[in-house]
Amino acid sequence: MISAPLALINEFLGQPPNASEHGYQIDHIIEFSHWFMGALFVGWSAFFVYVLIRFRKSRNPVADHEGVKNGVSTHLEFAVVLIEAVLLIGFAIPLWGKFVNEFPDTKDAILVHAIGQQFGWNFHLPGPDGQFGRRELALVSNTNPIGLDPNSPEGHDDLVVANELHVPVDRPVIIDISSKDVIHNFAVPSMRAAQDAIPGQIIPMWFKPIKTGSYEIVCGQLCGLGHYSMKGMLVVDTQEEYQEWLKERIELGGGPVQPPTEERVADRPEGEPPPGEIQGTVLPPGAPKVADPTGAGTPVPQNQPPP
Amino acid sequence: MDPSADLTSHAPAAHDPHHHDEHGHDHHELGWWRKYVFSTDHKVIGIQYLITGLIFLFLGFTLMMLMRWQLAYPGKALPVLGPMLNVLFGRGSMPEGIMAPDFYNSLGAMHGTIMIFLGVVPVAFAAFGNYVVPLQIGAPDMTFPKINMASYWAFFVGGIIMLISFFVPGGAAKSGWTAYTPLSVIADSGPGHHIIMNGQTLWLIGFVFLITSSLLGAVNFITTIIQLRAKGLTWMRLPFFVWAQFITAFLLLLAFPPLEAAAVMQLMDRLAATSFFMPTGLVVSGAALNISGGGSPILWQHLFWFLGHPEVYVLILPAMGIVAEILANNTRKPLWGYKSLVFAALVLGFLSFIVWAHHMWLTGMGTVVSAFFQTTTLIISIPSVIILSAFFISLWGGSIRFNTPMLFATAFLPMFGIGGLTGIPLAFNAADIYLHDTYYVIAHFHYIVAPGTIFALFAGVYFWFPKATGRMMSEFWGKVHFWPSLICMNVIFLPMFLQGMLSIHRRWYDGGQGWALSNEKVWGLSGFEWNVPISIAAWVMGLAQIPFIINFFWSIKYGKKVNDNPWEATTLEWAAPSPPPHGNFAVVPTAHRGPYEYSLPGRERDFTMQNEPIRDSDRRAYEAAAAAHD
Amino acid sequence: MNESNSPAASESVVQAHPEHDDHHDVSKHIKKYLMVGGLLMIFTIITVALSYFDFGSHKANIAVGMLVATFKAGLVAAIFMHLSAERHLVYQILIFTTFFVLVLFWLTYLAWYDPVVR
Amino acid sequence: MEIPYTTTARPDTGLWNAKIGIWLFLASEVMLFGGLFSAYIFLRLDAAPGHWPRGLLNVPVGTMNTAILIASSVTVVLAWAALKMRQFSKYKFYMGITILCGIVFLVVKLAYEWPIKFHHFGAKITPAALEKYEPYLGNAHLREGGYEPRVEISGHLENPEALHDESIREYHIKLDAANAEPLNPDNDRPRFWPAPMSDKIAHVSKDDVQLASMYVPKHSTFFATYFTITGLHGLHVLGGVIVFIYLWLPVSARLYKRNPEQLANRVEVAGLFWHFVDLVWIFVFPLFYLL
Ligand code: HEA
Ligand code: HEA
Ligand code: CUA
Ligand SMILES: [Cu+2]
Repeated sequence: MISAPLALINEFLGQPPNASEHGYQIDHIIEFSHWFMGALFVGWSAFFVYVLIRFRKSRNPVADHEGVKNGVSTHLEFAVVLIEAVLLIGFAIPLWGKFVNEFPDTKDAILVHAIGQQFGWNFHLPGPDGQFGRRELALVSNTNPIGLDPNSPEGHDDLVVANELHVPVDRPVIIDISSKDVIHNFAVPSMRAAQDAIPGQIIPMWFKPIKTGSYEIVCGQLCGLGHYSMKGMLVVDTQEEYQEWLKERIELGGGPVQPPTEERVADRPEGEPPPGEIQGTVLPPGAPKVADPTGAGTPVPQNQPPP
Repeated sequence: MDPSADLTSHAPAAHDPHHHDEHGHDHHELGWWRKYVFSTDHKVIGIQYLITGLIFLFLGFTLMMLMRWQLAYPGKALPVLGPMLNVLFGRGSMPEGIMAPDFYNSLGAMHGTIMIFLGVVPVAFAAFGNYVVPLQIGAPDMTFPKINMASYWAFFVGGIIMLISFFVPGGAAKSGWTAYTPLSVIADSGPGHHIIMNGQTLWLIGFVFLITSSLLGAVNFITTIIQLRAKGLTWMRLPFFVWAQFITAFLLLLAFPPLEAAAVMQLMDRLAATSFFMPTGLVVSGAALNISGGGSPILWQHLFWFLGHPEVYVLILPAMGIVAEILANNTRKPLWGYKSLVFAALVLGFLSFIVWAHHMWLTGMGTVVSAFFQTTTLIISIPSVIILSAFFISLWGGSIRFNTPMLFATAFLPMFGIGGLTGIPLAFNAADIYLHDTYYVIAHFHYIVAPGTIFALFAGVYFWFPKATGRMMSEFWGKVHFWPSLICMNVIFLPMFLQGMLSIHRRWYDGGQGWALSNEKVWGLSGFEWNVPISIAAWVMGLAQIPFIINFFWSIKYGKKVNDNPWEATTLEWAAPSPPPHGNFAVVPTAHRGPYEYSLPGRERDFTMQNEPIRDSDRRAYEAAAAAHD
Repeated sequence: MNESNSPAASESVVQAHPEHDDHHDVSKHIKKYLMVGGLLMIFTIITVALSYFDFGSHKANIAVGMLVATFKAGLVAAIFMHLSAERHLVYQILIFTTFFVLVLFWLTYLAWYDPVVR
Repeated sequence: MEIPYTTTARPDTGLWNAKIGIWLFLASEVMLFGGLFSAYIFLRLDAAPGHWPRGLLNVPVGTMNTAILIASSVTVVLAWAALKMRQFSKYKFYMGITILCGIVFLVVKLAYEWPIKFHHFGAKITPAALEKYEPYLGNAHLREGGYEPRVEISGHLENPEALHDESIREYHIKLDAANAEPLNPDNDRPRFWPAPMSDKIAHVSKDDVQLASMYVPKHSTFFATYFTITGLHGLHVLGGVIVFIYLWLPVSARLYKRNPEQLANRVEVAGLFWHFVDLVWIFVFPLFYLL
């Protein structure tokens, strides 16, 4: 149910195509506000340029004490108020309501917990039983980054994957977002979805992918020296591919693919640059600049400064 | 009086034989230190603020030019300079000339902090406010000269602490100018970091000094404007600049203290291991933190943005004030809609306290709160529209002189317009889901603060320079400063909107190189590749400032000498000698009319100063004007 | 802030009211100060006592405690700080300040109260 | 040109400069403490059950300190009134008392209340181990009465070296009354007179402890806000006392001879500040000590 792809300005400004059901609405707001801004900009610019030329000193040596006497500006300001009100009440507020209030029925949805950490995402999936296992702080370790209790009845079949999340197309995805250490932001630009990952809080977010492909998950909040490379992948599969992926994961027995290694600046000896962080995620000259964008299934470039 | 002495000179005893200090008993001449360094004269303090603030602006700019290297050429060694900087800032900042991610983050955080709190606030508010406001209201000085001095020195100490923080182990603060917790609390701590002498702690301590400075300044400004207005200078006869400073002072007075409280709490979190901003169950580097927990990271954001949003109007209101003065002067006609300007500015000031959470759309805000903040944010755009419209309309019917101050002031209008307009999509939280923390936001606010505020500051420097020194800055070199600056600013910041729409996020050390999204093409270059022209423009912009700096210092000594009112302006500061002596006015001025009586019909000159008594011919003109409006 | 001052154009210099704290006046106030001091002491004891009384819920106790404290603070402000007979201008400053403090309290509360939940 | 209106009122505003100045300053102070109190509200609302301790502060001492501050507020207006009536020796007398009150307040705070806290110890039990320490916590009993649970065992730490020594695996705590007799209904709610410490010593394993801390700011968000707010308040008291001492010293006599009204104005300004400090305390006292 995609409405007419109206996003002219957005495309003109380089926004990547939308891949979620609600995304076009967000694009519309951006679009409309840009039309509005554009009209004001063009109108005032024309006025501005005209005035600067028409009333320059050489052309108009004596100024008029009064200047403009009519009330055009009042009408203009009134129009601005009106348009902003329409955008606000007609679009923005209802859409936000939809985004944060009208969560889809959990029975149809894919449920995921996303737990951010410096510098990567852990995804916790409920496994075949559809129930999330218990997580406990005390159990957190390098091999168990989210502190999942493997002995809990719901937890033994849970899946934990690092950085790459697969979901099937055309089904709503509900992600409960949280963080272990600092604030991150779980942003999937192509899905027009983003939400802060705040330690001590669990904030739900949802979207419904409508196009298969793999999409970058951006960390949109400064979270330390590896912030720029805190990349995840959201792979939208067809239903069959998704089932296959799930099966594969279950056979692997859950657990993280690659436990995110951690490296804190604070702990390194004074003055010593962190190992390899310079070469880091900055690709060597000559290397392809883009991490394989179609690379569904290929290992995701690891989060933190690699060795 | 001899204006050829240096910038801060005034002719003391001659104009003011009865000079008393506060206690009114000693008559001796002030020594050099009391006169130029620990001075209580608002003009000297204003100039101290100006010079210190400009130096900090330049420093903030320099940090940015370094960052722009990394953004354009990530991972490449900065030739020549890089290894030297590595020595200067300590091993690990730029090993072999390649910028480390930590150092990049330090530069970013300190660029923001320095530009805003050590550059623009001191120059726009403190320097111009100190120098110009008492003169414009016909006052001999600030109400509390000693507090005024204390304010400058608190600022100075705060600035020095911020500078020192670059050279401590681990480097300067690196958690952004917003210092979001818990990142900022765990940053710069642990082995290798001194408990006090580390970046983030020094940042906080420096901040407390800066806040104190602003508070002292604000108290002084407000009292001065209320109490020391000259006879006849009613509220509706105040120059708009004075209004702008008055409102700005209130913003500082009431918005800064909650941040001071927050800074103290963050200091406690860092020094006394409290958990004001630290929730339960943090695991950092695989180990649980030994703290009580129970705090809230969101609390910090609320307190920060409670200041943060009023702060952005602190950055823009004085700039609008400066532009208003210069527009009226160089169109040779009154500001259009003076009353609505004042009213809009008051509303702006008031509303700026209740919009702050628009910086926090993505922190898990429910519909009620977000609807409230969206509404207030949109409402606050209306007074800005009114102000800008009034400025534009003021141009109509003028006889526009394009001197250097006017060029900068006119350029301010569309630049602020672009910045302000692009705030609107950000105000819709649904749109901000996509735009949050991308370069779109960076472009939005830089259009306001860089070609906006900074241009207004340049305009103000060129405009009031003859008042402070008795000499003009060179017009030619002023224009050489203006045109490249205007072009570079736009080449720098326009492409950032594209980058933002491509979802290149801010505070990315690699400029987006490692991201597929950033490498999409738009307008011929990929988002990442756009960094190169941007950076080049930023460096050229640096070159474009050289004429200004030279012009500034050269003109202090060798500029063309001019009379007391070279711009043929109307407000009271131009009735004082240039430079004004201690105590400012030889004769206490009385205001008889509004601030912008340009091109009054029936007058031989096209400007009528505020202290000129009303004549019969004026009366007739006023009546005619009143009739025309009915 | 303009309303207060616009009428007070210095061209038509408004005669200041006689200072409220005239010498004789002050001696009259002394008793009042002592009484207010006594009242504050008594209410301090009342606050303490009330806190050991169960008003049904802890919230109710907090509300009562804050009510009494606000009353006491009001006394200090009105009498000791002469706010009961202060100039217009001071009120204006304080009205805005009070409003913004309440905004700070109320909105941080609201933001806490209205999270995104599923 | 002199700066006008330093002692006389400007006709249209009816105020002299410093009076406006101090009120503006107080407005900013309202916002400063407002920021701290809004943090208090936020943190308290957010606190997990049992994690906002009550009844840990000494109410009689707090009440006494409140009374002292109120008394000083009275004497400071009296001092100002004395000046207005041109009774200088009376002024000196009242001002002297004010200074004394301020100093006593600070001494009680810094030499008694705070240090006593620093020597008190508490160990917060992990959720998993609450059951194990039920004999010290009495949570079943509390639940019945509708009270918040107890999550901490507190008292005097008998083996302080345990705080730093990793090899010692237990804390030996000489228990507070509440942990010694958790079922005693007297301990359900805070008391006026602090209950004496018991002789019972409990051994608490480090494995069961979430956070062990003396009663320092680190202990909990309660103590964090308590120490921060009372600390900042104390700094204000200190500042006020210093100003008062300055206004009491011989300088004031000289100023009095030259311009008594100016001295009265200065005292009024300092007094306004002092009343504000008192006013803050009026809220601090119930919020931290009582409620
Ligand atoms: C001086 C600085 C300043 C000013 C004045 C503004 C003004 C506005 N700002 Fe901006 N803003 C910042 C500085 C400023 N901002 C900064 C620094 C940040 C980022 C902070 C950080 O995260 O680090 C930010 C971020 C920011 C955000 C958060 C974005 C995010 O983080 O995701 C939002 C959201 O609502 C916003 C909105 C607005 C709005 C609606 C206005 C409105 O007030 C604007 C109103 C103005 C207009 C509507 C213009 C009217 C003009 C015309 C009608 C004429 C046009 C004519 C021509 C162009 C010729 N701003
Ligand atoms: C007032 C505020 C201000 C100003 C003026 C500027 C000016 C500039 N800023 Fe800044 N910027 C911020 C405030 C400001 N910035 C903030 C708050 C952030 C966010 C930080 C964060 O993420 O935490 C930021 C972030 C920021 C980024 C994003 C970094 C990142 O996210 O990784 C970039 C990127 O290019 C940038 C660029 C620039 C450039 C090119 C300028 C140029 O326009 C600079 C132009 C400067 C001048 C023209 C000054 C020249 C002065 C003189 C020449 C005076 C000398 C005279 C004498 C000594 C007499 N800025
Ligand atoms: Cu995680 Cu940025
Ligand atoms: Cu804002």
